[in-house]
Amino acid sequence: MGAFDTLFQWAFLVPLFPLVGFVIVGFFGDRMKKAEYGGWVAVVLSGLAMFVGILIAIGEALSPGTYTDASYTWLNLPGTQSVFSNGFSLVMGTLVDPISALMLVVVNVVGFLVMLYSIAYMHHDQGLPRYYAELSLFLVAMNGLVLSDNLLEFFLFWELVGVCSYFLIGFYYEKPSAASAAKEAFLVTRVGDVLFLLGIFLYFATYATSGGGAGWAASGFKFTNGNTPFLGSLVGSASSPTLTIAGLMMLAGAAGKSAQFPLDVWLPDAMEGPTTVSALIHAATMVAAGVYLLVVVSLFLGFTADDRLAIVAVGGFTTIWAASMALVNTDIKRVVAYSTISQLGYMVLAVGAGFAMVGLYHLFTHAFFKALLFLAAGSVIHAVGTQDLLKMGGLRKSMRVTWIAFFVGAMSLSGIPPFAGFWSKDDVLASVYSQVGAHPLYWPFLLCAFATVFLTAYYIFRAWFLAFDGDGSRDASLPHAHEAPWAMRLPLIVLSGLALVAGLFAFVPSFANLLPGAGVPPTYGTTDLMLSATSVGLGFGGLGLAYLMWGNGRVFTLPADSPLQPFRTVLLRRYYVKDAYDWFGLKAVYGLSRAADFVDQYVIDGTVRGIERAFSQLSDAGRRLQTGVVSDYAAYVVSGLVGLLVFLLWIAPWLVRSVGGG
Amino acid sequence: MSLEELAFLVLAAIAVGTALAALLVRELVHTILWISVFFVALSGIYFLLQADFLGILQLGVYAGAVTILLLFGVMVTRKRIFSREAATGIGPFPLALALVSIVILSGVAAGLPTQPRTVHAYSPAALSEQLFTTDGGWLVLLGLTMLSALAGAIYLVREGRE
Amino acid sequence: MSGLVLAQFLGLSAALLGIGLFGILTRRNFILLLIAIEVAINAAVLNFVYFAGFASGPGGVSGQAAAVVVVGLAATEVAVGLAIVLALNRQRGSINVAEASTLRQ
Amino acid sequence: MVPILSILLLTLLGGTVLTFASGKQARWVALGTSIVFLFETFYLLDAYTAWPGRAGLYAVPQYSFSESYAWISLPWLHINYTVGVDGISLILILLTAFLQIATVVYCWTETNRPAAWFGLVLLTCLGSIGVFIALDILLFFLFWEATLIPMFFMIGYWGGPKRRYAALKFFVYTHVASIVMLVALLAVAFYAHAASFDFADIFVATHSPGFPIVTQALLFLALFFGFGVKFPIVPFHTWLPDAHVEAPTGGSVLLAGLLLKLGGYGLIRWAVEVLPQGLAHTSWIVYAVAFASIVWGSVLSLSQRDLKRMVAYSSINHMGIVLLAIAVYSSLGLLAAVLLMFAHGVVSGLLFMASGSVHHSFGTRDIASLHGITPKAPVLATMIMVGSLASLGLPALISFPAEFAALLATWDRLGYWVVVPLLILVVTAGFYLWMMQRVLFGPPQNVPEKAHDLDVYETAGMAILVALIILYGVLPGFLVNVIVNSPVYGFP
Repeated sequence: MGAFDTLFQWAFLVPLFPLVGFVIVGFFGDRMKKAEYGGWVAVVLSGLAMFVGILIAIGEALSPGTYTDASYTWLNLPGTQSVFSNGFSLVMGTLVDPISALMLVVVNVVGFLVMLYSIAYMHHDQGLPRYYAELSLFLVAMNGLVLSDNLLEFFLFWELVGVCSYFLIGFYYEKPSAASAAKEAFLVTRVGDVLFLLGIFLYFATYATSGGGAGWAASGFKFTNGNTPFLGSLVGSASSPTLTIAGLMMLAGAAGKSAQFPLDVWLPDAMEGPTTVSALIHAATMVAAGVYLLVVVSLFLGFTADDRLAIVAVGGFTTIWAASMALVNTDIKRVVAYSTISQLGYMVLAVGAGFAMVGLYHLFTHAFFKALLFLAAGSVIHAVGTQDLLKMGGLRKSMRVTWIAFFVGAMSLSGIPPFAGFWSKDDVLASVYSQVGAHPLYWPFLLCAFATVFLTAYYIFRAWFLAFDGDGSRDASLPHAHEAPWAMRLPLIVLSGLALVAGLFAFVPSFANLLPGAGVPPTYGTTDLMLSATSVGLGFGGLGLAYLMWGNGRVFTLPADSPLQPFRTVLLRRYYVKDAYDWFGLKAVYGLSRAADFVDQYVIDGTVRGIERAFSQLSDAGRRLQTGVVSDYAAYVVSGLVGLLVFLLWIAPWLVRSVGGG
Repeated sequence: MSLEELAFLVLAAIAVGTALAALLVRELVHTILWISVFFVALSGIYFLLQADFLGILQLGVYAGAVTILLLFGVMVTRKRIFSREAATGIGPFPLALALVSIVILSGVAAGLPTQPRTVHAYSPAALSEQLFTTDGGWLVLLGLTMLSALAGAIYLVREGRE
Repeated sequence: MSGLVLAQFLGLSAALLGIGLFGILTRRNFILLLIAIEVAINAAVLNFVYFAGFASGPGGVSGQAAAVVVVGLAATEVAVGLAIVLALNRQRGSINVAEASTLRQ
Repeated sequence: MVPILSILLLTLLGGTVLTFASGKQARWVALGTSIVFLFETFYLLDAYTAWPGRAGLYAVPQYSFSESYAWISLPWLHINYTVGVDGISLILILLTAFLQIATVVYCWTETNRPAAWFGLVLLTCLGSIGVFIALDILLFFLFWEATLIPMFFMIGYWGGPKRRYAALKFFVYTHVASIVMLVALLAVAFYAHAASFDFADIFVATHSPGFPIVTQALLFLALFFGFGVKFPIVPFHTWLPDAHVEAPTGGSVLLAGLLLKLGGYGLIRWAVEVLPQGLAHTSWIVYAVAFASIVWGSVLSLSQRDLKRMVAYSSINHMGIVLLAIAVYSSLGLLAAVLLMFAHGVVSGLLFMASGSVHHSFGTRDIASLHGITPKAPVLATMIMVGSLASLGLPALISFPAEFAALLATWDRLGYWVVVPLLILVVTAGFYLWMMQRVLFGPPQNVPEKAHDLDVYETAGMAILVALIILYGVLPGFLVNVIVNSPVYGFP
């Protein structure tokens, strides 16, 4: 029993407040006098949720421990054939532990700030009640996910989070591209989701039948039993092909939600949603859910060595994969979106290397500086009405706060000390480096991660220079920019502060309890200093290159005959992966469907109609027999008589003989 | 060959011959003449079988009433009594069908036992008792049928019907 | 009384029935048709009478009773048939059954 | 003991007769009957939990509220009026009650011979209830056939342009299947030497050791065909899209919501429970058919242009999952099958109502020519969205617990084969999302002037179903407890 259990048992309030907001705004928002009132309701309620969330985090920081609430039995299923012979329950409960407390802070702080920012940013949009209702629902789901005490509950909220993302990406549903992006996001993550579900089955079945997990099914597959992981010593030590596949399925689920290669195509397109949504959902929180899943699984269910290698591979490759596409993009939001994918790759990499807490640490800092970057980008877009970097320029004069905020975010993203990103990214690199001895294949992915540091600094400062440097906007048609109203500036300032200091939390004694084992690189030996120096050097290198090419209003244009042109095209076309997916969806699957439809109509139903036609022709033939002439009918009668006679006299006796004799 | 058998064979030959003749001759009136002979021959066979009542019935109903009725029908429907349109349009299929059935039935008959058997005679009294007690239902049904046939026939031939 | 041979009787019946069928199938004149039907019916009546004679006991009487009933029915049939002939004749001026195909409609 | 089941039947029977006779006021009579019936169903559910003979295992199935009266009693033939329910029947009765009331409300403004229309609606429900409670072969068959006739007239009189063809196709298909089913059921009774046509007697007879396996397998296949056409199973499914496209909206709702369930219920009660050995020895055929239905229904939905046709094909997919859950032959699978039938009844009812309203309001159901209906009809768009999301298995909506249980049961029995239905879930999501993208979203195009949102009756009818979708999605325990607590015999 921890000291703050009384506090922790109110954890359910965190999702409950936004739920109230959802109900109020969703059902009564349209009847309010002004659309903003609904927004304020949502803001206040999310503020309350943030307050409770922070209290819980403080409680956990002061007295770390695991608190599980009494669960509500959601589904009571009968036993099955082989695995769960005694039946099992699916339960809904809350689990408060250090990592969920940390996530509560991330989700609710960013959530509250984004809500506040939206009041100003979304001012001119139609359908505001819908917006705030959906955002509130998202917070419900995300908090529910964070507080889940078993994998199935986790999955439930996971899906809810996904559908909220679908709604919000498609917020401007009259825009065909938004509608299409929403669908794409849902579908691609859905692929991960179904595999995730399969992974759940596999974990359930594997552990419920093995020795230590006998009581697990009866408990409703809870993560923890009191203060310890339910599966105890099994985690990380058990190994079987089924477990490996289960782990891979978890990776697939996480890859879908966290936009890891090859399920990454949806995230850049998801920028069709409002920028606030991109900041909250597609940068800070929801996409981090995939990483959070991997963390939870590695803590409570365990990955095998093969799984970890796969996770490292996916994460490591994704870092450079996404960063390379960001190099050439000119859409400010998309550049930031690619950086999100890339940074998520770092987190996945760390989890794969066996340092779940380090991954979580990067998640924590990333949430703030990435939300900051998005909100700053939103502020820019709000001011100039375009997302095209090549049209912007010279904004530093008119938008001081945004300029600085974006700078803080970019520095943090590039891993320059003392900004938050430095500490966590350095931690990631160091922890992966400490594991390179485990498998030779770790090396290439570590190199990817290092190379990405350089690329990251380059592309984010490219964006920064393009947007803010120079004498003025390169497109004369753009409106004259003004700094954003206070409701937008305040979140920017708060987040800038967090992006500066969040990395240090891991070194504050009590707060470090929320991230046990992170924040302190494995050793402070020479190697680690070398690594830090290398990554910082790479970061500055990228910054410098960006300045040379794009600083002071310069616009670097690749010569048309440059041998690099094909690479640029490939990057702009996103390695043709999206084209391949489109081809697969529209040509392969849809084509298959059309072919199947043809078969259905002309072969299957054609057979049926053929039978029908045969019968109607038979009856036509029958109709011609009905001449109406008495003699003909008599002939039929007599034919019947003859037939009967033949049957009775010869066929029937023959039948009787052959049956009786045989 | 006994006398009865001989008588039977003669009568049977007459019956078959007259039946065929009735259906094959061209004059309708001749047909009716032949068929009346057929009825008489059959009644002879009934007498031979010691079914006296039926023999008389056959003479009265068929050779008498039915023949007259048929003749009457021919006279009403033909302007010239000696009409010549009896046999027309013999298709090969009906002919074959009729022949096949004759062959089959005769074949069966040929396979039956050939030793002579005695026949029983029944008194008309026994017959009427049977008809009015055990088989009374049939008689009632026959009566009803006749009544409805009467009504139907009258309906069919009544004046002014188109 | 030396008796009679069953096979011969049934042969006669078969022959008469066949002739009757032949008439029914081939004649187009309605009156001939009626006559052919009479021939066929008489073949059946003949059978009743034979078997009544060859049987013994109450079943035999029953056979003759059936014959009586059938004769009655046949007479009725002729009456109705002739009524049809008259009606047909008045309606169409012909008693050729091949022309009377209104049964079809 | 109150003969509650007979009262249930008599309520509907009386209501049907009154409705037919009541001319323009028919809708009120129908509504009253539906409400009374709903409350009777609630009473039944309530009483069921307190039924004394419910828990525990018996050698012979025991059914709650059972009544039995001799109907025809000859030395060699016993036909009884025997009725009784267990959890499975109860859930489906509840579904009938809800769908009936929703349909009556939705069709409130029907002006084309309303008395006949509402009478037929009630008659369909009457037949379905009868099927769900009958425990005698001939009684069962009587009710089974009684559902065909009103549906035939609904499609044939109130239907679309090709209604005669569709009605006839529906009738011939299902009727042929019914005949096969009847013959097979009678054959089961005769070959097993059952003492009567009562379910209990047949159950005892088919579970006696002397009943040859080959006979069981063959009879099971015949029953599978007989019930399967109603599911419908691939390749005997082509009547369903045609029937749905031509059927009036209310008819579609009842067809998808109730009539398909008769197949599932019949298969569970009269084929699997009666001939478990038959299933065990032919299970690979059933699996193959189930997988084929799942894949075929989902893949074909993708290329359909008519909204109703799309929903019809998705029904084939969902009923394929039901079939799979039945075929795995476990208590979990059974639970999943029944839950999924309930879920599909409600969800497809909602989707067909929505399709009907789209047609009514926008003059077409062609997905390719509908664009951006949301601004003009936001409520309707919401209904379509809720229905689609529920149908693609979103958690907290009604289908999710059912599909989860079905997949888990499948995994339990078939292992990695479960990947097939799992991946098909993606396709299912795909066609619903694509449909929504084209129909609901994007800039409005070709929107007719007179296009309008739902009227109050349509909204009310759909709201009933939406409420069920959310209520039982969030709290599936209501349904699950009823099913789990019913003694289902022979299911391991």
